[in-house]
Amino acid sequence: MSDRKALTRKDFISGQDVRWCPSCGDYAILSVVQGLLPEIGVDKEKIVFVSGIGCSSRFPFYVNTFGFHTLHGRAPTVATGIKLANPELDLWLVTGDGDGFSIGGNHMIHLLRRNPGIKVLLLNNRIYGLTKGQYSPTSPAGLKTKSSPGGSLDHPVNPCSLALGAEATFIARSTDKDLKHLAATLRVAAAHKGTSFVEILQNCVIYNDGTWDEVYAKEKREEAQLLVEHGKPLRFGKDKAKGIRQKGFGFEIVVLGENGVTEGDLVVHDQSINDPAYHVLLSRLGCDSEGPMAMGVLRQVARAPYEVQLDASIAEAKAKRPNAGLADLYRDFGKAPMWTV
Amino acid sequence: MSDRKALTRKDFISGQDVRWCPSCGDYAILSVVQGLLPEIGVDKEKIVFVSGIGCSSRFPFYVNTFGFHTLHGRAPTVATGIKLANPELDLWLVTGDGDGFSIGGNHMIHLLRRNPGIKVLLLNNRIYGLTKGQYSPTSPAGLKTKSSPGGSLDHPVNPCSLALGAEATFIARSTDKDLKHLAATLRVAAAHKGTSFVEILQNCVIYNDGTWDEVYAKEKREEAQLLVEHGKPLRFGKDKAKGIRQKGFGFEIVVLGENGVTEGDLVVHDQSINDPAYHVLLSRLGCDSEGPMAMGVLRQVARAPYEVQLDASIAEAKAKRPNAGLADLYRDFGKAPMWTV
Amino acid sequence: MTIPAPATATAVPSVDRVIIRFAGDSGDGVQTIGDQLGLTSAVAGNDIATLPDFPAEIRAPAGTIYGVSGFQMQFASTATLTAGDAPDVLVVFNPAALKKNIADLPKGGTIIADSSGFVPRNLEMVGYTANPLNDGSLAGFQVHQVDFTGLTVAALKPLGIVGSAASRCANFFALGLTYWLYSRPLDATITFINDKFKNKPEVITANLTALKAGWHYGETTEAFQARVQVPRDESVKPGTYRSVNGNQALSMGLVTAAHKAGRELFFSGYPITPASDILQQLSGLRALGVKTLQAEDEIAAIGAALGASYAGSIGVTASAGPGLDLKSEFLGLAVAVELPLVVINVQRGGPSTGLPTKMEQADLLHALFSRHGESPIPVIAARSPADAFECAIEAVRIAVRTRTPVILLCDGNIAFGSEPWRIPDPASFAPIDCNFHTDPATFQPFQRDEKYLARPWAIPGTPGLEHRIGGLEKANITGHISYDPDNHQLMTDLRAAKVERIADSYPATEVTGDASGDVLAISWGSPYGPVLTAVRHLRAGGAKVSHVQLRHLNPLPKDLGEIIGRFTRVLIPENNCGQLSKLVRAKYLVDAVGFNQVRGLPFKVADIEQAIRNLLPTPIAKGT
Amino acid sequence: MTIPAPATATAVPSVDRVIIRFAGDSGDGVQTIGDQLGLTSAVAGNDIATLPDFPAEIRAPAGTIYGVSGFQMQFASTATLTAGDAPDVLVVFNPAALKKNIADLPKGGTIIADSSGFVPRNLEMVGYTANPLNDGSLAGFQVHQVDFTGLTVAALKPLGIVGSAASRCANFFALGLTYWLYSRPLDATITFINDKFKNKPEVITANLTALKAGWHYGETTEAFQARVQVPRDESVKPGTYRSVNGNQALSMGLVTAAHKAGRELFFSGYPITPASDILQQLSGLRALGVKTLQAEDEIAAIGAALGASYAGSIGVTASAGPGLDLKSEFLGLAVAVELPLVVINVQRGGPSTGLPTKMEQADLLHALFSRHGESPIPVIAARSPADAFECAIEAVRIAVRTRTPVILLCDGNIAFGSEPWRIPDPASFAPIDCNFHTDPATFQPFQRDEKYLARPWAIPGTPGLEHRIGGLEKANITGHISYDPDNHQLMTDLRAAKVERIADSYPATEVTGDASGDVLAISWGSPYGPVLTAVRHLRAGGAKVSHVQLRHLNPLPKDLGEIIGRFTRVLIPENNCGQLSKLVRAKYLVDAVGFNQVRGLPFKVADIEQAIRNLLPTPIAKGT
Ligand SMILES: Cc1ncc(C[n+]2csc(CCOP(=O)(O)OP(=O)(O)O)c2C)c(N)n1
Ligand SMILES: Cc1ncc(C[n+]2csc(CCOP(=O)(O)OP(=O)(O)O)c2C)c(N)n1
Ligand code: SF4
Ligand code: SF4
Ligand SMILES: [Mg+2]
Ligand SMILES: [Mg+2]
Repeated sequence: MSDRKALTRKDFISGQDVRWCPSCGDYAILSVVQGLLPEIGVDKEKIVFVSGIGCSSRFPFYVNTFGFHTLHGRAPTVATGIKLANPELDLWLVTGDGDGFSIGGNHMIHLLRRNPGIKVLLLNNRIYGLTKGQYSPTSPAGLKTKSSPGGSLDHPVNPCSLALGAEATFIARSTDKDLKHLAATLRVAAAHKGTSFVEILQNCVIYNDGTWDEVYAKEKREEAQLLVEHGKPLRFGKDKAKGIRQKGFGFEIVVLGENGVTEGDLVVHDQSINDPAYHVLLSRLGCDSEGPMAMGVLRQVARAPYEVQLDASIAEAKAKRPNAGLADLYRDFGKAPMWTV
Repeated sequence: MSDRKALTRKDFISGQDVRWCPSCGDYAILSVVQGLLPEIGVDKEKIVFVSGIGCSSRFPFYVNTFGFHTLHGRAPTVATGIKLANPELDLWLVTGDGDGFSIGGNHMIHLLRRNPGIKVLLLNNRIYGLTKGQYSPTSPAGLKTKSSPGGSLDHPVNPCSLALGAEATFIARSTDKDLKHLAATLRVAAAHKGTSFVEILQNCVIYNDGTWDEVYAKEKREEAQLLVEHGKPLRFGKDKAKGIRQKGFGFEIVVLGENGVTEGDLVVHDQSINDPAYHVLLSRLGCDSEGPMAMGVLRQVARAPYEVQLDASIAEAKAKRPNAGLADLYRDFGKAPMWTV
Repeated sequence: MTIPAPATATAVPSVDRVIIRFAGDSGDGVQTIGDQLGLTSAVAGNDIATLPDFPAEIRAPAGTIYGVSGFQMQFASTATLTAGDAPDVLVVFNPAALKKNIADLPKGGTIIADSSGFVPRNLEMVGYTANPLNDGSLAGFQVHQVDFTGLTVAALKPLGIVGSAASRCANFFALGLTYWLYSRPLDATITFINDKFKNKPEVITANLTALKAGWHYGETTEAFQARVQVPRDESVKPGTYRSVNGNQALSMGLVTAAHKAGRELFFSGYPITPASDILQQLSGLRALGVKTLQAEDEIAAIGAALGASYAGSIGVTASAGPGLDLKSEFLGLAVAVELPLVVINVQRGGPSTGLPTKMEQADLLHALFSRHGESPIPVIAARSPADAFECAIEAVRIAVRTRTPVILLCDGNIAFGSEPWRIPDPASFAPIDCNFHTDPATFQPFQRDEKYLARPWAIPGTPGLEHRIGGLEKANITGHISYDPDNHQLMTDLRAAKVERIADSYPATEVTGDASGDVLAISWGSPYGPVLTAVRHLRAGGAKVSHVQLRHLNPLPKDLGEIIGRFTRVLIPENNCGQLSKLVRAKYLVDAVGFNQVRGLPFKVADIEQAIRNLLPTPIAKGT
Repeated sequence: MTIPAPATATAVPSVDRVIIRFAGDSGDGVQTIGDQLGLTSAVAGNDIATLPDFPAEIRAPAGTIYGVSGFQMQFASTATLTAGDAPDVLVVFNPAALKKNIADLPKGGTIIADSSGFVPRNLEMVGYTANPLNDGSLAGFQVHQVDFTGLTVAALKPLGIVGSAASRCANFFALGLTYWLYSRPLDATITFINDKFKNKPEVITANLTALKAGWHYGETTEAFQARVQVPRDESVKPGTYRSVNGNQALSMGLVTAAHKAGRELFFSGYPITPASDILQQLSGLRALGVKTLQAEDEIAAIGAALGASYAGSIGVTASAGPGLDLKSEFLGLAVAVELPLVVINVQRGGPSTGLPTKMEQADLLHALFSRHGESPIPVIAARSPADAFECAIEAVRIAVRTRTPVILLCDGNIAFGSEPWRIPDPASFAPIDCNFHTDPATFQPFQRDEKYLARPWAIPGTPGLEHRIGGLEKANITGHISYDPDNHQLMTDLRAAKVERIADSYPATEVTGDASGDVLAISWGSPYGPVLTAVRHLRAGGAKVSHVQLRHLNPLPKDLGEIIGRFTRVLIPENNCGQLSKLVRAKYLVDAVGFNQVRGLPFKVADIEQAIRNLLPTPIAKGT
C-alpha cells in the first residue's frame, strides 16, 4: 500500500443506509469485513466488491470501495473479467446460497477450478432471503418453506464438498456468530494466492431463524463445532475432551482418556494435502456424517492463479515478438497472401 | 416389459445416416447401447434418449426410440421434466464434456443431487468436437487447440470427482475401447434406482486423436487401468501383480510379493460406502494422482429418486384430501373470504 | 368462511365512491386493514379495486421512507376499475408515511394521522424539523390527529393486555374508526379475526377490542363530522364472490385448464418477484395432482416444463423479466419442436434488475422478439386479477391446440392487486382436447392438421410412434434434419402461418363506445382500468371516443385494422415507451399516438383523459 | 509473402466476368483451390467475391450429399459485390456434388467432372441409377469428363509418389486446368504451395506437379475450346492488398480499436459456429496485448467482458443466435450500468439450433428487443468482410464515447466469405478517447456530459472515485439506488435520448443513384452486394431506382425519413421475414415492401431485380 494515511474501519463504511432486516446475520459479517480491510495493506481504491443478487449480495453497497452489484448468480463471471483485466485489484465476491449454488453453481465451479485471485464469501442462510423465503440448494431436505409447504424433496448441496469437487485451492468455514474466528479466517483467505472460498453460516432472522442454532447456539457450539488448525490434532467438545481418529477411509469420534485414547491417536489437521479425500471427510462432518462441523481453513494448496498465468503467457508472447504492432498484424494475420496493385 | 416379441439390437437402429466422422469413438458406444437395450426389459416406446448439442449429443438420432435433441448443456433439465411428468419412462441422457461440464455444469450438479431415475452417459473426448476443436473443461492443462494456441491455462474438471462433490448416487467409468466392460458397466447403470452417471472415455479422431492412448492403448492398458469390482481387492498391472494399499487418507501402489505385500494388504473395493472420501481417491487416481485410472462402478449408494419422492408426496396429499376438485379449489385457494350478492 | 351481506346504514349522507389510502411502516399492518376494508366493502355490495404498494426491502428499518408500505383502494356504488387517481383520505401511521404520500393528496383532502408516531426521532429520520401536523404546513387539508396507539393501549389495559401485544393492535383501531366513518359493518372483520387467530384467544380479544374501540372513538368524539356511506352497486351480478389477486387467479386458471385437458399440470419455476407466488401457491396443490419443481434457475425451469409437455403434461413456467431473458433460448426450441408450453411473465420495472416491486409493461416487444431467428410465439395479456384466470385457460388452450409455446403477460399490479371474483362453476369451461396421436400407420412427426396447422402431439409411451425431435431445422412432414433451402423457407412460412391462424378463433373485438368516432383508445394489460374509466368519463361528457382492450397481442385480431380505420385518431396508452404503438403503426400504417409513462405506478385516469382530450377535434369541458 | 502482379495473357478472347463453382467431398480440398483461384485472380487485377458453403458435419461420410463442400466465386474486370447468382462453370469431384449443385447451373453452362469419382458405389449412394455424365440426362450442358485423379496419379508415378499421397493432389490438378482455362498465372499458387508445405518437400513436389499437369492437360488436349481471359479491373485503387474474411476483419478491427484507445482488448467467448473463429484468432494475438478467455458459457463470456470494461479494458464478446439469447440479461445490465461493451452476433439460420452453418439475418429485432424492459442499445451491421473491419472500430468508438453496449451484426456469409482488402495505414485511424474520470472533486457516477449524455467511466484503481453500481434503478447524477417514480421516468428518458444522440455523429446517408425516383431499395448487412448490383443493373437500363445501405440500425440515421420521402416506393430486401421493414414502417409510416427470403443462401441479383421491377411504374426491359 502506498504510504497515504493509515486506513481505519470507518473508511470502509459507505454511508448508504444498510437495508437488511434488524438482527440479520449479514450485519456481523459486514462489520468483520470492514474491520479487516484496513489491515490487508491495499489502497482503498484498489479494492472491488462484486456480488450477485440477494440480501447477501447487497453487501457491496455498504462498503466504501468500488462495488458492482451484478446479476443473480453471475458475480463470478464479472469478477473474473475484472481480475484478468487488472490483476492489481483486490477482488472480493459476496454471494448467497441461492446466488452462488443455485443459479450460479456453474460459474462458481469454473471460478474455483480456474483459481483467479478472488475472495469468495458465501453467506449461507439456507434460504432465499430476498425473494422472501423459498428453500435454497443448501436447505436441509424436508424443510418447510413457502415453496415447499410439504417439505423440500431436494438433497442439499454441501458447499465445501462441492468446492472440493471443483478443486478449489482454498476452502474455509466460519459463522456470523463467532466474529473473532470469522476475522481470523478471512485474514488467511485474504492472503491466499488464488481463489479463496469461505462458507459463512449466516442467520436469516425472518425466513429461517435459528437455522444454525444446532451448530452455534451457545449451549451447543462446543460439541457441535470442530475448530481446525493446521498441524493441530482434531479436538472438540467441552474442555476439548473429544477428538477425531482415523477409521478406514473415514473418521470416528473418540473421547480422550477413554479406552486409552491419547492425543497422539488423533488425526492432525493438514490443510495442504493435495489429494482432497481427507478434506472431503472434514467438509461432511456434522453435515452428512455424525460429528461436529469443521470450522476454519479446511484446505489450502498452491496453484498458480489464472491471471498470473495469463499475464505470463502474454509476457512470453511479447518477448517472442517484442515490437508487434498493427502494421504487422494487418500483414500477417491469418497468413493470407498479399499483392500489390 | 409387456409380452410383445422379444426385441433385438436391430430394433434400436433408427435408420438415419450416422453422421459422425469415420472411426469416431462414438460409434462403438452407440453400438454397445443398441446391443444392451433389448436386454433391459423395457418396451421400446417407453425409452427416451435426451441430449444437448455436440457430436455426442447427436446420439438420440441414431437410436430407434423416442429422442429429444435439446439445447447445448440443457439436457438434464428436459430429462428431469420428462421423468417427473412420467416416471414410467426409461430415460437416457447423452452428453459431452463441453455440453455436460462447461455450459451444462450447473444442471448436471443439480440433476445428480436430486437423483431422478436418469442414466447419464458422458462421452468425454476432452475436446469440443462439433465446433471443430477447442479445448474443453476436461482438456488437460497445456493442451494446444484452436482456441489455446499457446496451451490451455485451465485446470481441468475431473467429471467423477465433481459428480462426487455433487453427491451422485451412482458413478462409473468406462471407455469406447473395451466394449465388454462398457456393456457390463452400462448394464449396472441401467438397473440403478436414481441418477447413474457414467463417464465414457471417447476418442475424437479428428481434433484430439489419441487423447486416451495413455490409458487404453493396447500396450499400456494393463498398467494404466484399475478395473474395480465391489468386494474385490484393488489389483492391476500385468498378471494383476500390483495393488493399491491404504496410506493415511490416501493410496499407495504396491507390488504383490514385494516387501511381503499380500492380497490381504490391499484395499477392497466398496462401492457403497456413504462417505465419499474413498471414492474421491478412486476418481482421482491416474488423473491427478499417480497410478492407474479406475474403471467400473466407483460408487453406488441408495437414495430415493426424485420422482418417487414427488409421487409419494402427491399420493399423500391426495390421501388427505381424496376428492379435491376445482370447486373446492376456487373456494379454498389462498383462504380468501367469500360473500354472496 | 362465508359472511352474510350486511344491511345498509341509514341516515348518513351517501357518496358514490371513496378513495382511501393507508400508509405506515411495513410492520404496521397496513396491508391487513386494507384487505379488510376491501372485503367489508365488497360484502356491503360495493365494487372495489385495490392497489398495494410494498417496499422492496424485506424489513426496512422502522421509520424510513423506503420502508413505507401503502394500500390504496376505491369502493363505489358503480363499476370501479381502478383504485383511484388520488385518495380522498390518507391514513398515516408515522411521519415517513406522511412525507412519502402527501404529494398525492389533493388540497381539501383528509389526513388521519396516528399522533403517537409523530415523535421527534421519527420526524428527524425523514427530515422534518417540526411536526407537520402542528406547524401549519398542512393548511388546506383536513387534519385529524388520533392517538391510535395510545387509545388502543388504553382500551386494552383493563383486559391486562399491555406492551407490544397491545400496541400491535393499533391498526385495527384505525380500521374500526374507518368503518365508522364509512358506515361499514364490523361483521366480516370480526369473523376474520376470530378465524385467523383461532388458537390465540388473547390476540382475538385484543384485536376485537381495538377494532370496536376505533369505531366507538368515531361515534363518541366530535372530531369527525363527515360521516358518509357508499350505497351498494346494484349492477353487481348475483352470485358467490371471493377476492382474488392476479397470481392466485393465474394459478387457479392453470389448474382448471389442466383438469379440462385431463392431464397433469407440471409447473416449474425459480423464485422471482413478482412471480414467486405462483410457484408457491401451486406447490401446495398436490392433492389436485399438480406437480411442481423449484428448479436451479429459470433455464432449468423452462427446460423441465418443456420436457413435461413432451411427456404429455401441461407444462408451464413463470417468471419476471430477468428470468424471461434466460428463457429465450428454450422458447426458440419450443418454437422449433412445436410443443405446447405456457410461459408467464409477470412484468416489473426494468431494465435489468430495475424496480423489482414496481409495475411496468415494457416486455411486450421482448415477448415477441426475445429469441434469435424467426420464431413467432402467440402472446396474450391479462387486464386485471380476475381476467388472469381466463387468460391462463386461454393460454393453455392455444398452446395445446396449436402445439406452440404461448407467452402470457401479467404485471405486478395485477399479480398483487385484488378484485372480487364471482366463483365460477367448473363445468362452465369447455374441455381442452389434447388430441394425442396414437396411430403408427398415419404418423408423421411434422404432418400438420388442416385447420390449425398443428403437428401431432405424440408422447413417449405410445407404441410405434418412436421418433426424434430437436432444434435443427426439420424436413416438412417427416421431421428429419434438413438443411435444404426450400424446406427452410417452407417451414419458416408454416411456423408463421400457424401462429397467424390463431386469430381465426378470436371472438369479434369488442369496442366500448360507438363503432366509429374521433378517437380510439387502445390498451393492453393493466392500463385497462384507467383507460376504460377515462373513456367512460369523456363519453359521459359527450366525446366521440371509444375503447378497445387487446387480450391477444400476437397475432393481433383480424378486425383490428378495420376498427382502427373507423376512427380519426388512435391513442395507445402504455406503461412503456410505446411498444404496442410500434406494432400497430408498422402493421396498419396509422399514426397511432402513444401516451407513455414508466413511473412504476399505474396510470391516473385524469392523465389519460387529458391525453385523449388532446386528440379530440374540439375541446370539451374538463371533467364530467 | 508478397507475389508480384503477373502480366496479362494475350491472344485469348476477353470476357468481363466469370462465375465458377467447385464442389466435392469435404476431403477433396475444394476450399483450398477456391482460395487459390481467388488469390490468383486478385493478383491478376480482377475484383473478386467468394462464397464458401461448408457442410454442417465435421467429416461427413464420403460421397454423401450432406457431406458436399462447395466454393463459388466471381472474378471480374469491373467492381464485383457478389459471388454471382449462378455459376458459368461447375467443377465437381463426385456424383453427390453434381446432384447437389446441378439445379443451380443454367442451361448451356459448363460442367467439368472428375470422372474417377463417378463409380457405381458413389452413384448409388446418391440415388443415380446410371452415370449422369453419359446417360444423356445432362443434355443442354457442356460436359467435360476429366479423370483428375487418374491423371494426377499418372503424373506423379514417375516421381515415385503413389497411393493417397498422389491422389490427394487431384484438387491441384483441377486448379491447374482452371488456370489454363482462364489464362491465369501459376505463380501465386506456386508460392503458396512452397510456403504452406515448407517442411514437406515431397508434398511440395507432388502438388506442384499436379498443378502443372492440370495446366498442361488444358494446353495439350483439344477438349477445351473456350479458353478466355478476364482483363484487370482498372478501377481497383492502387495499394497493397490481402484477402480477408469477415471474422478476420472483425478481429483486426477490434485490435485496432483497442490500440487506438490505448487500452487492452479483453475478449471472452464461448465456441459457436460461425463465431468461434474470432475467439480462436484473438487467442493467438497475445503479443499484441490481447487477453482472451474461453468462458464456460456465453453468459460467463459477456459477464467477463463487462467486468473487463468496468476495469477499463475494451471488453468484447461474440457469439451466434443461441449464444446471444443467453446474453440478454447481461446486455440489460450493461444498459443499466452504462459501461462500454461490444457484442458481436454472427447470425446464422434459426430458429433454435436451426441451420448452424447457413446464413440468415433474422436477429435484427432480437438485437433491438432481446432484453426485458426499456433497454435501448445501438446496433450496427457489417455489409461485407472488409466492412466488418470498420464496423468493429465504429462499434468500439460508439461504445466508449457513449458508455453503452453496442451490438454488431454480421452473418455467416460475411464471416466466411472473403474479399480483397487494401491494407490500411494504422495511423489513418483516429484515436479513441476513453476520457476516464479521475477527479474526485467533480465526480458523480451518473452525471452526464452534455454532448453525448455519457456518464463518467471511473475505473477501479482511481483514488477517491470509490462508488457502487448495479442493475437496480439509479438516481440521476448520484447513482444511488432509487425507486422514485419521477426519477425512473427521467432515467428511462435519458437512456433513450443518449442512444438517439448517437445519430448526431453519423455522416450523411449515402444514396447510390439519384436523390429521388421511383423506387428506393434499402438494405442492411450482407444483402448489400446483391441489392446494389441489382440497382446498378436496373439503373443501367434506365430505371429510376436508388439504393441505401444502412450500417446503423439503431438509431436509424436522422436523414433517412427525408430520403425515403423522395421516392414513390420503398423496397427492403432481407434474409428474414421483414424485420427492418417493420422498423421503417413503424417509424416513417411508409408502405415499405419487404422482399424476404430465408433459404440459408444469399439473394440472387436477378431476384432482387425482379422485386424492384415489380414496384416500378412502367415495365422496363429485362436485363441490362
Ligand atoms: C435471473 C434472476 N432470477 C431470480 C431472481 C430473484 N432472486 C433474487 S435474489 C434470489 C435468491 C436469493 O437467495 P440467496 O442467494 O441465498 O441470498 P439471500 O437473499 O438469502 O442472502 C432470487 C431467486 C433474480 N433477481 N434474477
Ligand atoms: C448456446 C450454445 N452455445 C454454443 C453452441 C456451440 N456448440 C455446439 S456443440 C459445442 C461443444 C461440443 O463439445 P462436447 O459437448 O464436448 O461434444 P463433442 O462434440 O465433443 O461430442 C458447442 C460449443 C451451441 N450450439 N449452443
Ligand atoms: S430476509 Fe433474512 S437474509 Fe434477508 S435481510 Fe432479512 S434477515 Fe437478512
Ligand atoms: S469431430 Fe470428433 S467427436 Fe465429432 S464426430 Fe468427428 S471424431 Fe467424433
Ligand atoms: Mg440465502
Ligand atoms: Mg467433447
